Amino acid sequence: MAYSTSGIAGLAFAALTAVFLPVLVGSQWVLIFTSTACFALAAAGIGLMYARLNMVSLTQVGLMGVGGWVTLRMNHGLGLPFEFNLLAAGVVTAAFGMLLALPALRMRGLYLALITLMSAGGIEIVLSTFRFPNGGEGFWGVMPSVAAPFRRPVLAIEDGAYLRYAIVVSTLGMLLIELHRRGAPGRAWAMIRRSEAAAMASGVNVTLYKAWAFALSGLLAGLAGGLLAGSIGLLDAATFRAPESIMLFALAVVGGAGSWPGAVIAAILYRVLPALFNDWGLNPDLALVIFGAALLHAIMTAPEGIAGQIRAALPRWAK
Amino acid sequence: MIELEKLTVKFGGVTALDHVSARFEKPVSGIIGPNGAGKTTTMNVISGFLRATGRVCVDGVDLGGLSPHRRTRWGLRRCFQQEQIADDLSVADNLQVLLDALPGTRTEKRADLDSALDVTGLSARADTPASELNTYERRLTDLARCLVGRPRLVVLDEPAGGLGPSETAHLGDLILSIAVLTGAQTLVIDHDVDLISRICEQTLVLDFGRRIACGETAAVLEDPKVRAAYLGIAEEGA
Amino acid sequence: MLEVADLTVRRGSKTVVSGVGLAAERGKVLAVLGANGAGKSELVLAMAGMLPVQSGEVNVDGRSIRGLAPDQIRKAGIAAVPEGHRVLTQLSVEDNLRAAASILPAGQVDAALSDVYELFPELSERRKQLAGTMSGGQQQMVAIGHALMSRPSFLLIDEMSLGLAPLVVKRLAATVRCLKDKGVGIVIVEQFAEVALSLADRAMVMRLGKVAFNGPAEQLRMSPEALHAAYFEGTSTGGR
Amino acid sequence: QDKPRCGAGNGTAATGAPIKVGGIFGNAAPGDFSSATDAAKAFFDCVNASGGIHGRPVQYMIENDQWNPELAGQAASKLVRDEGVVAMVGNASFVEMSVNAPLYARENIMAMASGCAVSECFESSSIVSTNQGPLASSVGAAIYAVEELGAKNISCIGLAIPSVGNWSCGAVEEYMASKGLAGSSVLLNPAAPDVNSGLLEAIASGADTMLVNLPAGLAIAVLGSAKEQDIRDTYKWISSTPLYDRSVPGALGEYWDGAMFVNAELTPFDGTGPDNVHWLSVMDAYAKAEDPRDTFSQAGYLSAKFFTQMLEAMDPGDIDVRAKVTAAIKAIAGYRSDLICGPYYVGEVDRHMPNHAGTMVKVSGAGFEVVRECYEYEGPYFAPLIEAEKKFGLR
Amino acid sequence: MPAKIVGLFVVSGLAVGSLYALGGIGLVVLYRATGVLNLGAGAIGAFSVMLAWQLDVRGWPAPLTWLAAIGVATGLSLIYGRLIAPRLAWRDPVVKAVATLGLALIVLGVTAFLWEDDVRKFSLPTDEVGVTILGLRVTVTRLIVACAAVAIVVGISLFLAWTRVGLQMRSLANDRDLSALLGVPILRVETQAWGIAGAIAGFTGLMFGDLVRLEPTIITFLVIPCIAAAICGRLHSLGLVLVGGLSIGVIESLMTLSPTFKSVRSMAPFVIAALVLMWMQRGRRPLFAGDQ
Ligand SMILES: Nc1ncnc2c1ncn2[C@@H]1O[C@H](COP(=O)(O)OP(=O)(O)OP(=O)(O)O)[C@@H](O)[C@H]1O
Ligand SMILES: Nc1ncnc2c1ncn2[C@@H]1O[C@H](COP(=O)(O)OP(=O)(O)OP(=O)(O)O)[C@@H](O)[C@H]1O
Ligand SMILES: [Mg+2]
Ligand SMILES: [Mg+2]
Repeated sequence: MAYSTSGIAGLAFAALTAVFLPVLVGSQWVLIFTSTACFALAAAGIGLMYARLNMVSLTQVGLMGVGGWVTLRMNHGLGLPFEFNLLAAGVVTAAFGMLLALPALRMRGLYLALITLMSAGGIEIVLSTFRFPNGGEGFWGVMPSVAAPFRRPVLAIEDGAYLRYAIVVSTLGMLLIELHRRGAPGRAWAMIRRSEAAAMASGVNVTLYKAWAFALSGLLAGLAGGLLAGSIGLLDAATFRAPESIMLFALAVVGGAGSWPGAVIAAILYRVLPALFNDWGLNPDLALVIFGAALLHAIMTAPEGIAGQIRAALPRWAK
Repeated sequence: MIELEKLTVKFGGVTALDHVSARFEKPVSGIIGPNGAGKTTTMNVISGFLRATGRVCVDGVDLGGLSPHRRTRWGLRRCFQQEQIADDLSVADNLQVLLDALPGTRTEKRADLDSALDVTGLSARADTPASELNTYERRLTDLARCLVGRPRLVVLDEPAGGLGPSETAHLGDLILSIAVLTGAQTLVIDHDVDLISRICEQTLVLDFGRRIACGETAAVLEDPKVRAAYLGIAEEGA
Repeated sequence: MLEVADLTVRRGSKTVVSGVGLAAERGKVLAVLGANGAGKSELVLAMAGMLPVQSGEVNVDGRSIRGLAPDQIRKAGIAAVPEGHRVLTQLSVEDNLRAAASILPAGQVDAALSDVYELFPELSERRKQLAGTMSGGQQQMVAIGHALMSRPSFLLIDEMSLGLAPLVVKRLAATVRCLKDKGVGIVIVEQFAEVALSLADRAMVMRLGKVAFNGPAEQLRMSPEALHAAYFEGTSTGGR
Repeated sequence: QDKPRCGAGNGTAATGAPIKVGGIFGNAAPGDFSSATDAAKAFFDCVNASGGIHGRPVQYMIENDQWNPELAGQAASKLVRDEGVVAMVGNASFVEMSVNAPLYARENIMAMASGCAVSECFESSSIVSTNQGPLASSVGAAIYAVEELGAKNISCIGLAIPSVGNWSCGAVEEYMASKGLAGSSVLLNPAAPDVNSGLLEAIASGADTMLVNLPAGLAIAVLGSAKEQDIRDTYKWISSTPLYDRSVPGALGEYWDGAMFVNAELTPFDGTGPDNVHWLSVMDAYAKAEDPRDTFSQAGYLSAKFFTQMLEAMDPGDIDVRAKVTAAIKAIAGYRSDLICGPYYVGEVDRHMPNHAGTMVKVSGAGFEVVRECYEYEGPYFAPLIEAEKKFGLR
Repeated sequence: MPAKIVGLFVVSGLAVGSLYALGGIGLVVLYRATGVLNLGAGAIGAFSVMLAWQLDVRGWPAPLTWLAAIGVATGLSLIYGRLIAPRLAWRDPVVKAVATLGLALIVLGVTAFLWEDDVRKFSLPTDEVGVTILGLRVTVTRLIVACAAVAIVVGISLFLAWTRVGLQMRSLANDRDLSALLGVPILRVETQAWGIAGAIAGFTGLMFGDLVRLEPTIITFLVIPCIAAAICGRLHSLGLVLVGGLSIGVIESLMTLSPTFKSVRSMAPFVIAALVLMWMQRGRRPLFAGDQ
């Protein structure tokens, strides 16, 4: 497999952040960056579907909720180690994403986006009605008192170590995307993006490969949700509302879909920027205005996303 | 041998194909007809993109139940009226997509791909992103895709559309070589009568979804019905 | 008079039309020829206001139309048929044609419509069909119909005969002659020299974005060698 | 100019090394709980201006969780870990407590909250609040309806959130059952446009009394729907504290005048007790004019006041030692104020709800009228609390 | 279940459903005319109803406050339509839709900043008058919503189908570039479309503010269930949007009767929209790039 400059830069970036971030910033920012790593992974899933297949998922944050739910459910229900719970979250969410894909397979463009938005709306209602398991009895596992303890990975009990852990998992997730992109699925996706008819005429099983993209993106969302659950120890339905999914998609476009810097930028805009606003004591309503304006500005002026602009500014890095 | 048996396709009230039957035995055959006669529709039926009543048999195999991508795996190749190559893949990867879906070892596929690029003269452009190709190179890439993976039947929809005379001539030679190189039978739709009469031994003529003639190309083109409906030289015959 | 002077168009980092000049007169047909990738389509799009122009001038009867929005250019009397039979896929054939008559006074639309239907009876049979479901050639007819609907003084047609049956090409050729007689200035952009040259008064050949030949169509019609020299020079695979 | 004085200070502004105290509130659309921390801040400013605690000023740092659990966790991390505050005071949020309770327990820090709204807040060993929350307030309203209005069957219309609606309406049902009466719950999704079918569901339950246990906006929508149906006189109408707000009578309109009974978690905000008067004067002197003077504001003031009182009683040398402060907070017992009906205490227990007695008011004209003075709530939920109070010698 | 109770729930559901329908119709009108699905419509409505409330508190005569609200909504919509939408015109429909989230955030942020969280109520004189249908009292305001929904459906459908500007709007929504080439006066037509859509958004905001509740966040994000109604009409048929919205309302309301489903009845719009989409797409074959 050929090594690209951007790939090496990505690994270097991941290594540097994993090594230095936890020692350089305070514990508040360790948590912020952990969230950022989780959302970067989820945004990478959005970017994968959008850049490779022109398919829009407006339910990615909702799917993170599903992953988080599974992680918490497993954590409180069974005594298994974190890695196992995380993997289960990924797999279940991937299956869930695939299920979503079934009605969506015949759709494109706005319709597809809207059906995913509808599922985001549905997930929001279910999560806010039944809440996340916190160690209670029964299937939903909700009890009124303070949540039972969450078992983080043995290697990453401390917040700093957990940040490193999240960065590593996110990097692995992005490598998984890259692996797909360079192989047969990547070629099949490119063909489907050109036209489904042409893809079929090329012998590509369009249904399978589209469902596969949904599943892969779901897997990443599930992992991201599981990681997020581990960061806080519990989750709240408010994090996974449908508008958040739209927002993460918008930021994935602004960041630059289809490249790792794009996903990282999206997550930074999504989590670090508001945290900064909050830190500066900016009125949250005004922060919303600035955020909305920045979103519009970026969508208008950076068609390739901010990552694309950076790439253009650094010609040496191209490809 | 390609056998079309009583193909009928309806879109709402419009009958795009009306009990069309034909049998193509020559290595390269053509389908011509006025605009909207149902040529593309016929091709869509053969390649499985449209459901029709009737039967499509190739070399004795009934393709009826197969979905388009299975037909491709079986050995059917098609080019669309507007070329459909993926801009974000290189020329070689545009061919590789097809091979990905087929059985075979890596080295076999590589050899297959190289020879297809060689025949079409695209070897030098193998690693060029398709977005940088010009119209003709895009056509050639599309055609090269029909050469890989042991095709049995190749169907081309207006392959010479938008090409200049010399390009058309070159393309005609390439089409003729398909049968020689791969043993596949080829069906060509085009409005360029010169091209059709040069490369197709046999031709089917459609009009308003009905077969109006079928047979030796030269003979068909002399048929007064064809001349009237297609070439617009009715006055001489009448 | 539609005049283009020293027109340069870039796409990304590539100059696709460089320093091209042409003049189309009312009642005359100009054929623009050239191999694949010569920049003919870009020239047409730029004249129609669909592509930004880097430098140069486009004038109609001495008035500059460079930089105007496409609908303004159409208002100035220039109708372009872009390559690739583009139609309003979700609208019926009739709505397609009516939409294209936006600049006509409401009273003249029906007359224009019946002119187009007369030229393309195929369309008249399918007024209610969605344009996106038409066959390739039928869409090309709609696209040409679009341009005719606005009763232009200058008509630019890119790849006029693409995908059309010989019968229809003949009909179109007759229409072009008729329009020419009515005083419309026509620019036909073609790969395929034969039809265009048979109609044209003047011809221009483009190669790699530049003008390689400009003169009476006669000259090329008479001497295939001259045509070949201007046109097919280079490789048969077209590109660079 | 005679500004109010707070704490035991000597009247000159405090100068020593600051005592770091944290507070987290939630403010983002659609709700703003910042009045609790605003009041606590006003009180601490007053303390600092009045001489501080043992001569040292309080450095009160507040963070907004914007109803986002991640932000809540980050805010707590910043205050507790990075800033090293000795205690949290005045917290008011829907999410902060559930997220941070484990952290507070791990870091051995106490949160003297003022705006608890979810069950986790009351059922934690390291959080204690001056307000009552939806459970106590709803039960309080139900008790009033049963005892004074003759309610036999109460339908509790709550939020479809397990730790809020199910929890609090569940306690109302339990209370009704304990009295041999009927009770049921109707749960509404917070964002649902359709409150009418919720109301119809409550009607279909056969209730004679409607207990509106919702945030004010949603509650007003439900009551608007009831007005549309003109069913004011068919049922008895009671509500938990959210409707005890100065803007509510105006928003409800004349229709509900005299027909809506609301439970107040603290004593009425226009009361004449010394603490109530002092609260208002501190707010006037140290808070912004537009900061609301509402129940949460009272609760924030009260938490800050009790915290100050507790620190003043501590050995000055121990004030910077978080464990000592935590121990001292846990030792609080029997603090009193006219803002709350009962004694305030903390104790080493794993649920805290010192405030479980309230007042009942009725919408009257443009304001409220007290219909029942301080009364203590009863019911199965409060039994263990009363048990604990006996142990602490408070009864 | 006694028929009377079911009747109550059906009428109540129709009342809510007409709100979904009204919201959905507003979205579809703009979509059909410009190809933009405006997620900011709710926020614009929220701002305008807050403004109407504020002016009412200031003592303005009621009809003037309504006019001001609708006028401001039209203005906001026009600002976006003139300044921002054209610069995104060449992007995917999805990106255009998502960009309007930026509009929603800006307008919501400003609204929330100007009107701090407080208890408010907006009411119209028509709230006081009502008729009883199947045992449920229905105020005239609700009847106005239903009638307005029908009137807009009929009016806009006729407008799009029969007028020149209507045709130009449809052509624009289908392919903006080509329309420009064909001589459709893009800016003028788009301005008209955004203006009409803004006025509808303002009216919808007033109705939501009265009948749902006067909370900007709630009104802003009601746009999502309204999209469900829009989907039922394939973002195209206004009549079906109306039917879809009403059906969603009724089904959601009737779900209250089931102990199992009542807690998740708010899912009704999403589930129904997904089912409708699936049904619409049944047996559909993949097409070429660019086809919707
Ligand atoms: N989805 C559809 N709905 C209605 N009519 C259709 C549809 N698809 C095709 N048709 C009609 O079927 C007829 C046959 O179309 P087809 O594309 O096969 O023509 P063609 O012979 O390929 O013509 P051309 O040479 O112009 O490409 C045309 O009249 C066309 O309008
Ligand atoms: N979007 C684009 N970005 C960059 N280059 C482009 C783009 N579109 C076209 N080109 C290049 O511009 C050049 C001129 O193309 P154009 O389509 O005008 O040629 P043409 O003479 O019309 O040829 P054809 O007969 O194939 O239509 C070609 O080399 C083409 O590769
Ligand atoms: Mg065809
Ligand atoms: Mg061209």
